[in-house]
Amino acid sequence: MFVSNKFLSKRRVNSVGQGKVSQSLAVFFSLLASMFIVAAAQAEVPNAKPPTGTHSGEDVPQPIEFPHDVHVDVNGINCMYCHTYARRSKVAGIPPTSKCMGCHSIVATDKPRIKKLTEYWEKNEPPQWNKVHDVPDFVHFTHEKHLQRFVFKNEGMDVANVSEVCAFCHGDVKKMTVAEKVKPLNMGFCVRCHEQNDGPSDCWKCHK
Amino acid sequence: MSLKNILENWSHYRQTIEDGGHYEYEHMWGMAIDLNKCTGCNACSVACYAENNLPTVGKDRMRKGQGMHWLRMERYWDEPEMGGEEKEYQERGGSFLPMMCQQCNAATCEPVCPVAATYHTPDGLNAQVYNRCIGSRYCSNNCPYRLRYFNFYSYYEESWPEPLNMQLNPDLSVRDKGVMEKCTFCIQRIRTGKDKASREDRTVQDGDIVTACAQTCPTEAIVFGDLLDQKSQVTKLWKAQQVELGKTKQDKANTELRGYRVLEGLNTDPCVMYMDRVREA
Amino acid sequence: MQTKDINENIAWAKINEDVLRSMENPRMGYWVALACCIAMISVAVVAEIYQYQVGMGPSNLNWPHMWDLYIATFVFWIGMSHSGTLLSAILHIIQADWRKPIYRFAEAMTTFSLMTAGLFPIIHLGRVWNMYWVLPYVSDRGIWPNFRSPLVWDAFAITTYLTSSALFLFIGMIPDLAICRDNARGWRQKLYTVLSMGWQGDDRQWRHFRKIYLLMACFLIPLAVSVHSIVSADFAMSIMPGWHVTTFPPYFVAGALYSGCAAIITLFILLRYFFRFDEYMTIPIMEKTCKLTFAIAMVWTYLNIIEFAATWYGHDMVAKELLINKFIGPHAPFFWAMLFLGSVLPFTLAFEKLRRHLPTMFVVSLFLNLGMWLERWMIVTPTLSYSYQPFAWDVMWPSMVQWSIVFGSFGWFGMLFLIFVKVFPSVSMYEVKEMVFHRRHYHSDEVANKLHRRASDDQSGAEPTREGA
Amino acid sequence: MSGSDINRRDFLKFMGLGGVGAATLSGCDMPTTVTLEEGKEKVVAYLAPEEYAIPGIGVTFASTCQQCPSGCGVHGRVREGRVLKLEGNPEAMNGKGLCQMGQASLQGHYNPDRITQPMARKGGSLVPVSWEDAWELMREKASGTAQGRSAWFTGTVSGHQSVLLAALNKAWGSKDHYVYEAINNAVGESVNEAVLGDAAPAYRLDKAKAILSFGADFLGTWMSPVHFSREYAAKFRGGDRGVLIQVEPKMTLTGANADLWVAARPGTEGVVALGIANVLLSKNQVDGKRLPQAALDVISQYSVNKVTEITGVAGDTLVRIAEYLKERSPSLVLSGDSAHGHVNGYQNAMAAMMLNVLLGNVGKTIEASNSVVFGELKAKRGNSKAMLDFASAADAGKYDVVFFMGANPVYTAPTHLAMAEKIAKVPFKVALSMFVDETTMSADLVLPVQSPYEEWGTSVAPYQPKEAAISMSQPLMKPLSAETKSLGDILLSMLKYHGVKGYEGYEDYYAYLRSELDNMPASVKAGKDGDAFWSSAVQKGFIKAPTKPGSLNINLGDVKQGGYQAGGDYPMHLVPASNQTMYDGRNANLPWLQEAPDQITKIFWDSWVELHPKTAAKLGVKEGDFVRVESDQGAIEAQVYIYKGVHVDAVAVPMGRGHEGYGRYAKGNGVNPLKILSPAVDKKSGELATHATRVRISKTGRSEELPRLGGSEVQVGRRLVSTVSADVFRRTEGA
Repeated sequence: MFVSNKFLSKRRVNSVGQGKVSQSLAVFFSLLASMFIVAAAQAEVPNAKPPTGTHSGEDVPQPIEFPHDVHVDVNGINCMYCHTYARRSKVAGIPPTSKCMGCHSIVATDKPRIKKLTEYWEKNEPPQWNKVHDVPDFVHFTHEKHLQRFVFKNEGMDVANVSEVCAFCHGDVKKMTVAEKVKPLNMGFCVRCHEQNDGPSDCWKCHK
Repeated sequence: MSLKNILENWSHYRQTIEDGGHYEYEHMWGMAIDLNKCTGCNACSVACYAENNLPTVGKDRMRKGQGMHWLRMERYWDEPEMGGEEKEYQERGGSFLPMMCQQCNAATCEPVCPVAATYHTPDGLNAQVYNRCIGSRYCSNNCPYRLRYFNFYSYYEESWPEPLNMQLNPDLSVRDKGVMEKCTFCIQRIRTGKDKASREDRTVQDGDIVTACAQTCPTEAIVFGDLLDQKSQVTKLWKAQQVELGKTKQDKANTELRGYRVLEGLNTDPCVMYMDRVREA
Repeated sequence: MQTKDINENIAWAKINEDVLRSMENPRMGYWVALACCIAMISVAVVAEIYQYQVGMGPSNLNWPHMWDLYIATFVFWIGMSHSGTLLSAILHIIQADWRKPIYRFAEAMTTFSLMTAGLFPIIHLGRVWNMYWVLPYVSDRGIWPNFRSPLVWDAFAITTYLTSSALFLFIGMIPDLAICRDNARGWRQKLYTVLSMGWQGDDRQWRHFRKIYLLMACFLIPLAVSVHSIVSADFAMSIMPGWHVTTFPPYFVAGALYSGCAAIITLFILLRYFFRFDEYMTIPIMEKTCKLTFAIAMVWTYLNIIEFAATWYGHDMVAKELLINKFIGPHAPFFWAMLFLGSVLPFTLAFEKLRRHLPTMFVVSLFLNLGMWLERWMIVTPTLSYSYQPFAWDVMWPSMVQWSIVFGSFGWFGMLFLIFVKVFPSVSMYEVKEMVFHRRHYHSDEVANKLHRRASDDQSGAEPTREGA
Repeated sequence: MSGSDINRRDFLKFMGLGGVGAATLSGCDMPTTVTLEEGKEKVVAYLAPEEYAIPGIGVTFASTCQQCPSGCGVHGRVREGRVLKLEGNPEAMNGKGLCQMGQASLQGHYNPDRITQPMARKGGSLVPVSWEDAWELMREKASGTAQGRSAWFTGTVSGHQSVLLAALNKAWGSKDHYVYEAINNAVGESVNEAVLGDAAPAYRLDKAKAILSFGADFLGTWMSPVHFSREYAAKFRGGDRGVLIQVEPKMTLTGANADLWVAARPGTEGVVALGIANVLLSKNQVDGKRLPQAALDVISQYSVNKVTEITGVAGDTLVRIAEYLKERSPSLVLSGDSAHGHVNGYQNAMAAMMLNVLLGNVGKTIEASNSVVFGELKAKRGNSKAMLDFASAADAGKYDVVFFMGANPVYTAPTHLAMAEKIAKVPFKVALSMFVDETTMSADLVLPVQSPYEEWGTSVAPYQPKEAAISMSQPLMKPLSAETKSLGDILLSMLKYHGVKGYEGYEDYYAYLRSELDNMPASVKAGKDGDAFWSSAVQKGFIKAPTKPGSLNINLGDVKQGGYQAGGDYPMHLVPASNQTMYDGRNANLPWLQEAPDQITKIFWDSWVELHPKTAAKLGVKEGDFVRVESDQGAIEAQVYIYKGVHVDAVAVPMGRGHEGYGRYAKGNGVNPLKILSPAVDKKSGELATHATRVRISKTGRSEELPRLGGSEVQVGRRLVSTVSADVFRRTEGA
């Protein structure tokens, strides 16, 4: 990109200004935090420079308070076990209710959340989740491509650590309960990462 | 596109084949259209409407010339000097010419766009980025084929009443007012085909990717493929007709061959080759 | 019957009076005129809002007519803007001092017509709200405008030209603003105090003033030429028949000066009539302007003929076909009207009788400008109607939306100008004084000496005597 | 790829519209159209999807296009439970190609004007009712019907639907099943039947070196256009290039592709044929031994000059045609609408057939169709005689109950038939329909059927002489509205309701179909057992059955000509032209086809009147003027399009527009030429003589810009499409 890295480093600080002034302080700290995470991620994901930039997400109410931390952090379930489409399709996909029931017909059936889930299942209607990570409709982001680049066709990459790759854009979900948007996911965010990891610069890769 | 792209790549995107410019490309998508086979049945055009989320604009706007037919089937009657004038009837029927974006290599629309919303892709395609377009309409003015269409209204508001909108193709955008658009050689299909190939760890084979018009053509008059792939059918056709990219005038060994490119004398270097229609004397 | 450019015996105080009088509180007629302008503007604004909300459809733009009146009128106003520069810069350099009484409003005209022209590229955009994408600014996305596009050049050229011509206008006004300051009361005084930037008229200031003024003049001339050349590039850079013409840059510049001069004549007469500037905007000056206009008209005609000939004898069959279409096609009436108004009508300027007859000149100048506007339209539209792909041939006439926005632009220009003449001196007082001074000096040194003494404000000094000399 | 059998139904049951949403706006950043705030958009997960159902990745399923009777096999691309695009089924007879009607049939499926629930006539108007009420109504009105007082009026039907339908009819003790198609080849069929003993023989375009077609628009609307287009392009236009000669009053799509287009006075096609035969026999030394003496005698009467005088076809043209036919053997002579639709249509067709016999094409380019094992599944081909018969029967009060399905007689019937009034005489009319078309509007009970892409079904293409394939229809997505039922299900439940033996066992039409296919003869199943056979059928989209080659016999009938419709004070011939966009009017509710310019005139969204420049000059009208076309039955007004593709004495008006109902896109644009047809029928076959009407034209004075695409009609010297002679082509690319 034409903009020099020096400028970018400035830019990073500027991005504080992007957020609402009232929140700028919080943003700043979360920024530091995210930098730390990024640093951590860099350690785990070989030949990849994670994208930079932060966003202070709002709490999105969900029909079921799905605890990512319990599933990923505590029980160490791989992201792609539930978001199974991610490596085959452009969308990662919300796991089908049947998949949840696969375990939760036995596991933790007494918990209120699971009870709620079971209701949905018996009523034969899937829960309506609220979208947290959204991009404009003229952006055609492909999960498959990015997973191939950073995980499957990335030698020295352990698929078990895939959550670190997800963290590039989704933040450290394994520490969250309900997912929350902590990355800007705007074009600058994407482009910078594409520059650093020599991704394609062809507009039609994402816009069509 | 980034300034780097403009400064560094553009020049070689526009190199002609003598300069080996095309070998920089991943692909060079092209077409060969046999007007001897083309019956002018218009199926390609409707298929294009179905594939590319083209709105129907209604009688009045269509008559005003505000329609969105990316692929238009042109019909010409014989010229007077071809024995049309003094004869009482059109003895040789009509001449049909399916016109979709010619994906010129020296596209005249590209240099004039103030915001570089249209540019040349590494696939040899002539891209139009809707969300970058500001609607100066300069590109359309500068297209000698008049193959760029403009959203004069927010057509989506009336074009797809429930549940017609369920037919919309999620692989590409629905355009709002003030945006220029044109045939993309079904970029979404190209993308899908390439993704599939890479998923299976292979290169794209001839026939993996077919545009909507080529696929639906009942007479298979439209052939789509990669001009860099020496084995592809379209390349064979171009070779057989002794038509080459990067020429303003084809020097053919056999001058009787039918292959030609529309208005190639303008040095737009289009990627679509046509083959003359044939009539019994 | 006036024979001199200016009456050199006119008292300097009178000059100040006359000019300052023109800035006094307006009469009824002024307010009416202003109201009309604002009415025209508001119509245009309504049309624009409608177009903004619905899209470009209602303006009758279509495939293949992607451009129409907006761009034509844009070119027209840009052309108009060349008048001021011509008078103040070029004539300044060649030291034609008859320009002095009339260059001020010409420069104002330059600035305002640029401010009008600048609106059109924006109005004609399909997605106005993204117009700033044309400007190169460092963005998070790292994307840039396409520097090969003439439209981007336009953006640069127009902004530069607007800034510098506005600056030129302002600088040239400083001494007069000082005079205003000294004669004004109330808010006007405050305003002029600020604007005149503490002008005292001492030598140092004059020296710097002369330098910078000359500098600006020299800078403006190539700029003005380049601006309209770049505008012509919008067309000349394309490959469309009738647009892809080598002679376009000079052709456009000539046309620009032409319409500029015509507009000057119009406003000349208006100001002379309404502000009773008969003493300053004299018939001889009028004549000079007319002669200038006539000369330029001939140049323009010549360039026209060149273009036709080149096309006619050239090998580009499509361009030739288009030319024939212009001659006999659906646009023919307008085309011939343009040729008549642009090339035949100016011959009225060749006759002294007519030249000196202001009402005639007024009408003529208006028609000349109409002709120039038609010229721009005839450049833009027929090419779109009849180009390479016969299947895409079409004839389309602009809708009320377009017309009202075009008319509105005249209202906008008028409003700006009306405000100007009431707030600023529309005749340059100090330059007229200079002119008068030089003329007197030229005619009789005696007077000159008197004048000198009076000027040097030295009562004690003895009468310069010739006795015993 | 396609799912295996039983899961397909779960797929439909469980997999709603889920995964990612539909394409929404873009290229637009108006704040109103794009929201990026978190939690503002909903995303629904699947409940229990199939393995292959991956959001964001399309899956194709095979089905059958029902937009016109040809019955082409299609592949539907399905994503997130929505069918997005149709392509031809490469293995089916139509190949990978599909015509614009097929492409647009999606808009029929997604049409906003579809009927979403049953409607019954209450107090003069149709009001929505529940299915229970609908069945109740059926019980009291229909089930008590006396023997033989019920009838079915349908379009072309085939496959198991038609089997059920027959059974149902039988249960009512009625034999009356009227199969009606406005655009048909009935006259040709009767001639084929008479001469060859085979109603639908195989026309081998791919074998012919010259084709002489009397108004048979085989590239546009005649029989199976896509199939013919393929044969036409693959062989006929390939290597050693064949000659196509089209004789017709108005240029059809086929005519627009002809090497030689000949405008003959409407109704005199037979004479042209005889004239050609005459030349062949006299000039070209063709041996007449194949013809019966009677025919030869008739032919000898038609000298070139006489023919020219009758038909207006120049003598040298006849000679030229004869030479082509002589040189380029084997040739093929076809006859279609514009030749058949006359009071002497039968003779025209017979004369054309005579040429085939004379030139010895029978057996070479006209081959016997094969007899197939599943006779009862074969398509019942429609004709217009059915409508006439039905009209008189209904008029005579023969029926208490009539079921309408897949046909719109009220729209297509000429005014003189007074179809609406006659139908009104039937006490109880049931319409099984997707849309509220004119016929449906006149019904007492409307049962909403599902679109071909929502239902299970089988069909057999009316024209598939060389192969025997049952093409499968399978649901490409879950029904758009729960209240609609598939045609098969409706028929089945009606059968059950009537307590017809043998159908109680079936839970639904799907189950019936399964078992029916299980019971297919072993030869058809080709050694596959039930499930495997079923899934292969669903996967391929059709079942290929073995065939026995049939045979043709030749006994030429009388080729005597004459008895054309008299002109009187109506000088011009009316040509109600069939075209691929509107077809017989069934496509008028598809916006894509309304907006798709007509192939010849490039006119969209409206009807027009085609005039020859001379006629126009005589009338003093120019393009875009409204003219009044008046027959003894009434008048229509439309704008004029002037070109040299229509006979001087003829005026062509396209069929298919001018609906009074049929949804927002069809209603009230254009005019319907069929309305002003004179009461004339072909004497022999009893078919409605659609082209026999005589009209007079007059100016209305009104004028308006013609809704036509494109500016110049000629290329003004540019090289856009230039034409090379066939000899050059043979030299350079000849086989």
